[in-house]
Amino acid sequence: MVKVEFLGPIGKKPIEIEAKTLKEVAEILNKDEETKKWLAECAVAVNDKLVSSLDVELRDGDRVSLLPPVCGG
Amino acid sequence: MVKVEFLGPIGKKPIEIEAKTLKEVAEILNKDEETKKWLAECAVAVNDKLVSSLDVELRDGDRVSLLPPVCGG
Amino acid sequence: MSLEFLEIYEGPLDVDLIFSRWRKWGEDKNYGAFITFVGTVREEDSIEGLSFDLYEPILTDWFAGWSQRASKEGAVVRMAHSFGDVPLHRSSYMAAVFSPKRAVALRIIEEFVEDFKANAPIWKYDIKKGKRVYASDRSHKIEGAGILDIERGSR
Amino acid sequence: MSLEFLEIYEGPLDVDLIFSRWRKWGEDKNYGAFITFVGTVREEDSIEGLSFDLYEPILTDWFAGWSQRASKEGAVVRMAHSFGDVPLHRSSYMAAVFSPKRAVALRIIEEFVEDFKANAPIWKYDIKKGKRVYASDRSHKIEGAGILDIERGSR
Repeated sequence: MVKVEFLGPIGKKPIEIEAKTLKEVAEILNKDEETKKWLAECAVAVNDKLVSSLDVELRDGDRVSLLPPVCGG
Repeated sequence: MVKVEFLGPIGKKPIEIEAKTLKEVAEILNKDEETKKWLAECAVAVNDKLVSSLDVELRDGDRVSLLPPVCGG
Repeated sequence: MSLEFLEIYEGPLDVDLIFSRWRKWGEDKNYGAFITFVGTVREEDSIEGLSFDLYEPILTDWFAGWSQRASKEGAVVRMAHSFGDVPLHRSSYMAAVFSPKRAVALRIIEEFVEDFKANAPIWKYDIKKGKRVYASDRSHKIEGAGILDIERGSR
Repeated sequence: MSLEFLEIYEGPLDVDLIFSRWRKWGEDKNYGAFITFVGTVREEDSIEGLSFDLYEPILTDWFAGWSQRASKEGAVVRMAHSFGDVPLHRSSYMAAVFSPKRAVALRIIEEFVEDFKANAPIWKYDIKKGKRVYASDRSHKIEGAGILDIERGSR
């Protein structure tokens, strides 16, 4: 199982899903209408490291975080 | 009479000279060996306004100030 | 790089206290130039304040990267940021650069603050009628955003 | 432009006090960005401190020009400087920019400090063995310097 966290204003509780790669996570998230609208906006981290491609293998217990547009300061 | 002030590190007391233009002031200051060595380095103000040319007429009581290289901060 | 140089507080910053502490530290370390940036909540658009979420693990990484970058030029960066609510005219963000000489510090403060605005994982909300409203119009996609959007990506 | 925004002190600046006063002023005026630059005497070249002369009438004019320039962009500049002796690790110079938003403030602080270094009528001396030694190697000719040097000029 992989944990998916939705940070900041997405305002959605974490979910646990079965996925072997980040691409599979993307496929699953695209099926949820509420989540889908955020996907074009969000950066993605795996275990707190930002990633730039979907070609990332995931292991049991990995955490995937979605980071929507930021505005600190 | 025109007053000539030597600011900062020049360390010379003000002098009073007869001069009708800034050019005449320059001619007089060039005769003094001690002062002369500063002239290439100094900016010049007449009555506390910086000037960029010697074509400045002077009146009785005007003040000419020599400003050597600066380093604030 | 010292992680103590990234400070996170609930609610508004005590700007004077943080400034004074940073100043003393910089004097002891013999830095000649000390620049601070303070971001304060402006009264505008009838907001009652701002509120912030931040994600500490990635913020820490982002900050660690900047510490390294600054140290290569003999400089040090420090930062403080709020989470939760910050009222009008109070401050939510402080950044500082220390360096032996001014030119490096003046350059780094600008780059640091701009990159902070673009990439630090912090989310801003206006407080209006007691409620948090995500400041989406002022927010910026983090570099590399959008990879999960496979439908749009494959169009 | 307010001439009260140029502050001149004998001896080292009370940095925390000046900072706190400026900060409060900026909060009351609803500025969102407040940047300060602090210049501190470094221990180097076995100096015992620095000493400064300044020429207030022309410094005031120079500062007034900057105030006008900043106000055209909705910003305010403030400054404090010492004359006389300033010991090691104490500060002789503070500059600040206030503006509604950060980008203007970040740009102006750099331009202001650089122009200050190049043109403000202030002279710096190292204090070595209790004596003032003019810091000629670190000093810059003011723009337009040299017009009195008619012999060299006519070569």
